[in-house]
Amino acid sequence: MTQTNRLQQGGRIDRSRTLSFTFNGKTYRGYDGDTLASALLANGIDIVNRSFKYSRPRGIVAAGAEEPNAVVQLGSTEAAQVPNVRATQQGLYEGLAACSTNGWPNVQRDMMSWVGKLGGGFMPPGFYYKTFMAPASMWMTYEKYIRKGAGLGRAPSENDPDIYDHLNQHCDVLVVGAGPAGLAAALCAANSGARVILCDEQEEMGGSLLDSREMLDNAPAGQWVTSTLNLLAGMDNVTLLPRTTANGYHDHNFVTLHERRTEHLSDTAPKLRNHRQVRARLHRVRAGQVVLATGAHERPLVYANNDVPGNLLASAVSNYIRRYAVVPGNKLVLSTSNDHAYRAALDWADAEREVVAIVDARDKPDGDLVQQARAKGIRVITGSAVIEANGTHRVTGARVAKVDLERFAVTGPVEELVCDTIATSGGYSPVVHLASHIGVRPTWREDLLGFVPGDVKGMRPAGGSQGVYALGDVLADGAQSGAEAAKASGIASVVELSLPQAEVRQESPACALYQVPHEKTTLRAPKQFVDQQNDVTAAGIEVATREGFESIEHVKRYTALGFGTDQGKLGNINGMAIAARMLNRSIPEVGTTIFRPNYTPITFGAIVGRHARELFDPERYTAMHQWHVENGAEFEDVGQWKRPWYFPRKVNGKLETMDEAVSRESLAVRNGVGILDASTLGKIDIQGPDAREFLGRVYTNKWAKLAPGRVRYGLMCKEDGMLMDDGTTSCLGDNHFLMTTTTGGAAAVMEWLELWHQTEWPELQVYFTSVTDHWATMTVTGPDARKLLSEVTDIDLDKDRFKFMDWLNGKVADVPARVFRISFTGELAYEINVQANYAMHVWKTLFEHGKKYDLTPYGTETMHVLRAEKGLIIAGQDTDGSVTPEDLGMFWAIGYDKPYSWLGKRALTRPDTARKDRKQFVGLKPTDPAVVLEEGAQIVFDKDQAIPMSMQGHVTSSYYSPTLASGFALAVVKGGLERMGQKVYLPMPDGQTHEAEIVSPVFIDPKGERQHV
Amino acid sequence: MSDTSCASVATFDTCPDVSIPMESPLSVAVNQVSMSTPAPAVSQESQVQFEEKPFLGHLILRGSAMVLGEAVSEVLGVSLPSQPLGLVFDASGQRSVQWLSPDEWLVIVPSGEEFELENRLREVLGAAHFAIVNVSGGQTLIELSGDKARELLMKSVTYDVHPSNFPVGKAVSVAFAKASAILRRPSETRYELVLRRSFADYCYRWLVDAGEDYGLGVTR
Amino acid sequence: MQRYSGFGLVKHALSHHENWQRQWRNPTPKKRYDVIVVGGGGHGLATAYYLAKNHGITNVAVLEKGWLGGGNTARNTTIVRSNYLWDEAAQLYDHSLDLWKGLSQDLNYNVMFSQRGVMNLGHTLQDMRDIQRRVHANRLNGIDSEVINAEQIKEIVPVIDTSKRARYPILGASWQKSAGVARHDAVAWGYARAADALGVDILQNTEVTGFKIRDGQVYGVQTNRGDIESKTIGCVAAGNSGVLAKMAGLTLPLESHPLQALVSEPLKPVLDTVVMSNHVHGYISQSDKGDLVIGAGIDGYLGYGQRGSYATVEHTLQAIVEMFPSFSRVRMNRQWGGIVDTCADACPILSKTQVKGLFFNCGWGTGGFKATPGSGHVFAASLAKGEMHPLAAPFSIDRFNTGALVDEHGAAGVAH
Amino acid sequence: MFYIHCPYCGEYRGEEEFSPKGEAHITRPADPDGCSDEEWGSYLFFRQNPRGVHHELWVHTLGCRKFFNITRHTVSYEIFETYRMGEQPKVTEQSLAEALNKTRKEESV
Repeated sequence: MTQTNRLQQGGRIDRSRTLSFTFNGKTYRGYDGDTLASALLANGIDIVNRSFKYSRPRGIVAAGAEEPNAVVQLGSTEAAQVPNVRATQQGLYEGLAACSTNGWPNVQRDMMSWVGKLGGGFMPPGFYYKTFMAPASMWMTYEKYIRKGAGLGRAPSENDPDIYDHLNQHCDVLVVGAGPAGLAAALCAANSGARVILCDEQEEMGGSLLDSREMLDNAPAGQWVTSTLNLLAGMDNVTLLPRTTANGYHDHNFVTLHERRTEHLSDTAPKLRNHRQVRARLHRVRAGQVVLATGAHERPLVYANNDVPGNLLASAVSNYIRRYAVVPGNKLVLSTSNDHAYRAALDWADAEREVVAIVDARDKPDGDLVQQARAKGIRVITGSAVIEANGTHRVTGARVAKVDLERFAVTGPVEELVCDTIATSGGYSPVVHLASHIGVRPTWREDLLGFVPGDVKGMRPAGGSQGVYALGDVLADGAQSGAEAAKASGIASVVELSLPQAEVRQESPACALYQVPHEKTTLRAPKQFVDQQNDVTAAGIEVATREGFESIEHVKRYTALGFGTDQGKLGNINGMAIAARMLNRSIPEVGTTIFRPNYTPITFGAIVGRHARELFDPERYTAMHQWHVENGAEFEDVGQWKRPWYFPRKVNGKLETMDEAVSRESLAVRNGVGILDASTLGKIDIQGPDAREFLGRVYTNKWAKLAPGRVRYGLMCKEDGMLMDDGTTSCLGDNHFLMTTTTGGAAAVMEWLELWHQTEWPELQVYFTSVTDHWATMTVTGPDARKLLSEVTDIDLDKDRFKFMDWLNGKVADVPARVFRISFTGELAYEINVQANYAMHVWKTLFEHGKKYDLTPYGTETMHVLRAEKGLIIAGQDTDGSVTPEDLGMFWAIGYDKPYSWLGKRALTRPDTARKDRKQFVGLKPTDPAVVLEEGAQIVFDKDQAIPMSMQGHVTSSYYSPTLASGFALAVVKGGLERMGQKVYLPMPDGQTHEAEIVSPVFIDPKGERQHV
Repeated sequence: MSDTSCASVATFDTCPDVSIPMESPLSVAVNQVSMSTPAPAVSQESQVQFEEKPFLGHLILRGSAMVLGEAVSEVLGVSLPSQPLGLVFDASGQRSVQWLSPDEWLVIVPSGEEFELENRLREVLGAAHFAIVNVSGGQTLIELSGDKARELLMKSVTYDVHPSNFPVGKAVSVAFAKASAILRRPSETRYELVLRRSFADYCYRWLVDAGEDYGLGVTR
Repeated sequence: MQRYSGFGLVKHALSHHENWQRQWRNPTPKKRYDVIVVGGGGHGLATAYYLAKNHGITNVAVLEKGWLGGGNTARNTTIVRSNYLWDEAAQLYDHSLDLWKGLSQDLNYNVMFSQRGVMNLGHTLQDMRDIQRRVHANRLNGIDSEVINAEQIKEIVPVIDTSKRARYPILGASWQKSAGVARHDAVAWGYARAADALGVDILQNTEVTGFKIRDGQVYGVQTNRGDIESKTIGCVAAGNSGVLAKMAGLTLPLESHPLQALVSEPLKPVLDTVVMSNHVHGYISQSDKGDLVIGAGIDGYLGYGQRGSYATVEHTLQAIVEMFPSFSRVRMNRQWGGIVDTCADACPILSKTQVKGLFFNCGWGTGGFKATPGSGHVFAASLAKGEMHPLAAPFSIDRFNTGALVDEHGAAGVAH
Repeated sequence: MFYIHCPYCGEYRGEEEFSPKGEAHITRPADPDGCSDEEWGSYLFFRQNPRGVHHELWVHTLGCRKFFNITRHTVSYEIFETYRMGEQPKVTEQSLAEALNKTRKEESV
C-alpha cells in the first residue's frame, strides 16, 4: 500500500522510521510521528466507522480531542484490547492493530445501514420512549436487540496485563496546555522561581504553533517552541509532561493529569531494563494556581450531509498538511464564517492541490488572509455557504448557495461544485471544559460568539481559552497569566518575560453562523448533523423543542446531544444555537453548558493505579501470621485483618472440612486445651487522674470501684442508646486502664473516646493511646490451660491467687507478659499479652510444651461456636445498630443510678426504646437436634399464616455444638425475655418449617463453674 | 516489673532478661529468601534503598509542652519540639523526639532503652498530668535512601515532599497508600517511615511494587 | 394527549415529524390550586399524576425551580429493587416495584423498565449472614429474593472475578430477579406528560421563596412568579427539602450529601444484570446505550454542589476493577454528582408537619429513584385524604423523637 | 478534593487525611435525663443542613487526630476558615452578608 495522500516533503514526521500497522485487518504504513488518524488519512482511508444509530459511513473530522467519529478498537491480543480509542490522539507504533467499532460485515458495506436508510425516518429523538410498549412482556426482547445495536467498542474478556500508577504532585503553578499561551505562562512563572508543571495532551508540545503558518521574530513559530521547551527542560523547578491530559478539575485546585507513558509504544507496556513500566500514570496535582491555556476548538458548520467522509474541520485540514504532510483529498471547498479558516485553503494550495472555492458566509470579507487567498487566484464566493454535501461514502461535491443569515434562508440559486473535501469553520469555541468541572458556569461572549470560563478561584484562562486568538496577543496574555499566577502563589518578585515579535494581521470580523439554511425546511432537508457520534441532527433538536423540551439540558437529554465520548466538543454550541433559534431566544437564554470530568475519557486502570489485586486494600497481619500460614490456616477477612478461620488437618490424607475441623477444635478446648491468636482485638491504654470518671461516662456500667488487678466487661452505647461496641477493660493502676475493643471496632472506639474528650469533656485529665499493635495476644483455654501455662510461667496460677477476671504480670517463656484471666469460651482461660516482637517465640514455646496436651490452635469459627454455647454476644453479629443493652438482657451491665448520665442512657427511655415487646436476645433450641438453623432465618409465631408473614425476630448466630451434640442458636425475638419455653417457627425457602424453643442463651455451664476452676 | 497494686500507673518492662529471638514486623518479608517473592536485592541499578531498623524503643509521650518540655531536656538532652511537625535528634543521632500533635510526641531510642527512659521521665515529671506509653512492639522504622526515594514517596503519599515543604527536621503523620505512616526527614539523603506493625507488610509490598521502576533494593 | 405507538411513529415519519405535540403545556400559574406540589422531579410529578388519576384532584400545580426532572431524577444510577430488610421499607419499595411493572403502559411512555435482576454481593462471612437475613425477610414479605453462591454468580455474570485471588473474594450474593433498571429521564417526562394530560399545571422555572402560614395552617406559597394559594402543599424537593423547611420555620432530621456516579464509554453488551457490592463499595450495570453505569459512595460532608470528592470516585473504580479486573482497560467517560437527603436510618420521611396542610416527602437518600412510583402513589393518597397512607405512616418525622427508626442503615447496610 | 488547613498541624493537608463529623457546635444537653423526647431527638438528629455557610466538625484522622471546626460554603465548597475546638467562627452567614453589603455600598458610592 502506498501512502497516496502523503506529501513528498514537510511535516514533523520522521520519514526514516516507517511503521506498519493494521486497520480492519489490512496492513498499512505510516511514519514515526504520525497519529493513527494521520496515518489512516495518508493511506486514503475515508471510512473509519459507522454511526451507531443510522449506520452511516463516517470519516475523520478533526485532528485532536474533539474528534467524534474516529473511535476505534485497539489491541493485537485479547488481553490488550482497548475499546473506543480516538485515532486522532493515538500515536502510531509498529504493529498497531485497530479496527472499527461498528459495521457488519465491514465498515465499507454495513448491513445495518438499511436501518439508517429505511428506518432513519422512524427514529426521531426519543423514539424509544414512544414505542416498544406493546405487548408489555416483549420489552425484554426488544431491549436485547436495542442493546446489541448500541455501544461502540468491546471490553476485553481477559485481565489487563498492564499496571498503572499515581504520582502526587504539588506545584505553585500548573499550566494546562503547551501552545503559545501555555509556553509563555510557564516560562514566565518558572523564571520567577515558581514550581511549575506544564502539561499538554499531544504527542508533542507546541499546540497551534506546530502547524502554524506564522512567524515569530521572523522565524517559523516552531523554532520558538523548540527554544522555549529547551529552556524549560533545563530548569529544575519545572516539570514538563507531554502526552498528558488534564482530565479533571476538582475543588481547591486539585487537578488530575493523565499521562500516557507507553500507550504510544505498544498496546501492552514494554519492559524497560527488565522492569515493568506503567501503561499510564495519573498525576494527582494540588496546584497553588492554575493557568488554563487549553486553546479553542474550531466549530463545524451544520449543513446537510455534513457527516459524509471528506467533511473536515478547516483547522484539521491545516494540521494534517503541515504537521503530518498529509493532504486528505484533492479538490477542496472551504465553507467559513471567518478569516482564520482561510489558512486551510492556503495550506491546501501550498500543497499543490486544487482549491475549488472558498465559500464565505460574509458579504465583504477583506482581511489579510482573504487577500492572500485572492492573490493566489483562489475563487472566493461571498455571502454564501455550502448548504449540502454530495456523496455517500466520500464527498463528491458541494452544493453552494447564497444565504441570508438573518432570515435563515437560502436566497440564491444553488451552484454544484465538484470536490472531494469540504473544510468547514463556524469560528472557535474556547475550551472551557476544565473550568466548568467544579460547577462554575461559563459565560457567553457575543463578541466572541463563544463561551468563556467563569470565575474560578485560583484559575486563570489564557489565550484561546478566553477568546484571545491573535498570536501576539496570545503570547502576551499567556505571559501575563503566568506572572499573575506566580504572584498569587506567593512569589514576591515576578520576572518580566521578553516575548518574540508576532506578525500583525488585519482580520475582518466573523459572522454568527451555526446551522446553515437549506432550500428545504430543517425537518425535510437531508440530515444535518450536530453531534455526529450520537447521530443528533438539527431536525432532532427541532423536534425536541417542538415537543416542549426547552431547557438546553432537556434538549441534550432528549436527543443525547453531547453525551458521547467527545462530550459534544464540536456539537454543543451548534445545538444550543439551533435550540435558541427554534425557541426565539438568545444562546445564553437557552442555558449554558456545564461539562463534567473527564475532559477526555481515561481508563479505569489509570484511576485505580496500584490499588489493585493484593494492594486493593491493606492486609493486616498479627505477629503470629507466618505461623498460621505455615500451619495451613484458612483465613477469614475481619475488617482489614487476616484472621485464622480454622486450621484443617490432614486426616488419612484428606483435608478436613470446616465442620470437621471446628468440631475437633471445639472439643479440644472443652476437653483439653486450645490456643487462639487474639491479637486483633483493639487495645487502648488510658492514663490520667480522670480515667475512671471517663470510663464511667462512655460505658453503661460502673467503674468507680474496679480495683487494680481486676478486669471488667463493659458495654458502650451511642447516644441513641444502641450498642456500639463491647470488651473488657482492666484496671492497671488507679489512674491507668487497658481497654479492649472488638477487632472491627478498634479504630471507631478510639476516635469515639477522643471525640468526647476533645469536644465535650476537655477538662477531664486523661490520655488515650492505641496499643493494639504493641501487644500480641494469645488465648490459652480449656481444662488443661493451667497445666500447660504453669510449665512456662513464673506466675502463681493458683485459682485463689489468680482468680477469674484478674490479671497479673510475670514471665511466659522467659518473656515479660501480662496475663489476663478472662474467658470468651466459658472454659478456664488465660490471655497472654507480650510485646509483639517476642510473640512468635512465646507462641512456639507454648506449642513445644503443649504437645503432650495436644494443644490445638483454633480459629474464629471455633471461637464463635464456643462463645455462643456460653451465650456471649459478638457485637455486629448478634447486634446490628438497633439493639440496646436492655434488649440483650444485660441489665447487670447497666448503671441506672450512676451520677453522670452516661452516653446513651437518656435514649433508653424514649417511647420506642422503652417498649416491652422489643426484639430481645435469647437462645433457640431446635426441636430436632440434627437441625442447625440458618443464620439470618426469620422467626414467626404462627407457622400457618399466609405471606406476608408477621416476622418476630431472626437467628443471629447458629452452629452445631459437638459438646451438646445438637444444633443451637442465638436470636432476637420480640418480647423474647418473657417468652422462655415458647415454640417459634422458622420457614425455609424449600418449604420446610423448623421448630425451635426459646431458651436462655447460655447453653453450657450456666453457673460459670468451668471458667472459675 | 513495677508493683501494680499501689502505683497509680502501671509500668511494664517488656524486655526479657535472657536472649530471646525477636521478630520484627518485616522479619519474614525481608529475610526469608525462600518466599515466593523474595525481597529484591540492592544492586548497582538501585536508585532507592530500603532498610528496616527493627526493635528500636518507641515511646508515646502525652501531655502539654509546658509539662513535658523540661523533663525531656533533662532526661534526653534534647529540647522538646514545641512547634508542630518538628523532629529533633540528640547529639549522637540515635535518639529522636518528634511532634505528633499539640499534646503528643514520639520518642525513638536505641533498642532496650525505652523502659529506663520511661522510668526516668516519670521520676522527673512526678505528679504532673501526663502519659507515657511504650509502643515499641507496635511499630517499626524503615529508611529510604537513594536518588529516587523522593519520587517513590510521591507515589505513596499525598503530602508534598518537595524540600521546600519538607526540609530536614520535619516529620508528619500522613496517609500512606491506603494505610497511614509517620514520615520523617532526618537528613538530606534519607527519609524514615514509622509504620504500624499490622500494616507494615502491606506498606512493604506497596513500596517494593512501586519501587520496581527505580530498582528498589532491600538491605538485609 | 397524543397517544404514542409504533404505528404513530410511522405516521409521523411520513409527515417529516412536523406534527408532534408538546409533551406538556407551559401554563401560566393560576391564583389558587387544590394541591401544590413543590418539586418537579420524579417523585413530585408522580405525586401530581396519582392525585389526578387516582383521587380525581386535577387542580394541581407542580412548582419546579429549574427544569423538570433536573435534580436527582437525572443524576442517579437507575436501579430499581425492593429487597429491603425491614417490613416497613420492604413493603413501601415493593409497592413501588409493583407500580414499575406496568408503568410504561400506564403512562403510555416507555420508561424502559428492564427487569434484568439485581445482585448484592457478599465478601465476608458477616456479609453473608446479613444477606441471608435480608433474603429470609424478603421472602416472608413476598419479595422474590434468593441467596446464590459464587458459581451461580459466575454463571449469571461471566465477566466477574469469583476466584479466591481477590483481596475480598466473592462468597455469594442475594439475587432479586424482578429488580432491574429503568430510563431515568423518561420517568420524569412520562409522569409530566401524563399528569399534564389530566390537567395538572407543571410550572417550570418557578421557585418557592416562602410559605404563607396563618394560625399554624399553610395557605399558599410565595414564588418568583407571584403568590399561589393552596391549603394543601406537599414538598418533594429531595436535597433542597431542608431549605424549604427552613422557610416554614421547621428543621428536619436530614443532611444533604453529595452522591456521585460515573459512566464508562459505550461498550457492546458485557454485563446483563445489576451488580452491587456494599463491602468493597461499588455498584454497576450497563445501560441500553452501552455505558457501564457506576455508582459511588456518599461523601461524608454536606454538599449542595452536585459534585463530590475525587477520592470517592477512585475508591469506587478500585472496587469495580477488584470485581471486574477485565474492565481495567475500559475508560471512564463522565462523572457527576447529585444531592441526596439522608436520614440517620437511611429511610425516607413521608410526614405531616407542625404546620397544618404542609407535608414533606424527602430523605430518600440513595433509594429515591426506585421508589418514584410508590412514593408518588402513597404521598398522593396522603395529600388527598389529609392523613398518611398506611405504607407511609411508619416514616413520620416523629420517629426521630420516639426512637422508632426503621434502621436500614444499621441493619444490613444495603444502600442505593 | 478539599485542601484543609489543620489548625493544629499549622499547614494545609489533602482531604484524604480528614473525616467530616457533621454539624459543629452541637453541645450535649447539660441534663440529659431532664430533656423531653423532642429535645433529645433534636440533639440526636435534627440539623441545620444549610445551603450556604456551614460550621462543621472535622477530625484530622491520619494526621494529628485532633478534632477542629471548618466554616465552609456547601455549594461552592469554599473553606473560609478552620478553627480549634473551643473557638468561635469568625466567618458566618451574617458576617459574609454584611461584607457583601459593604462592598455593594462602596461600589455604589
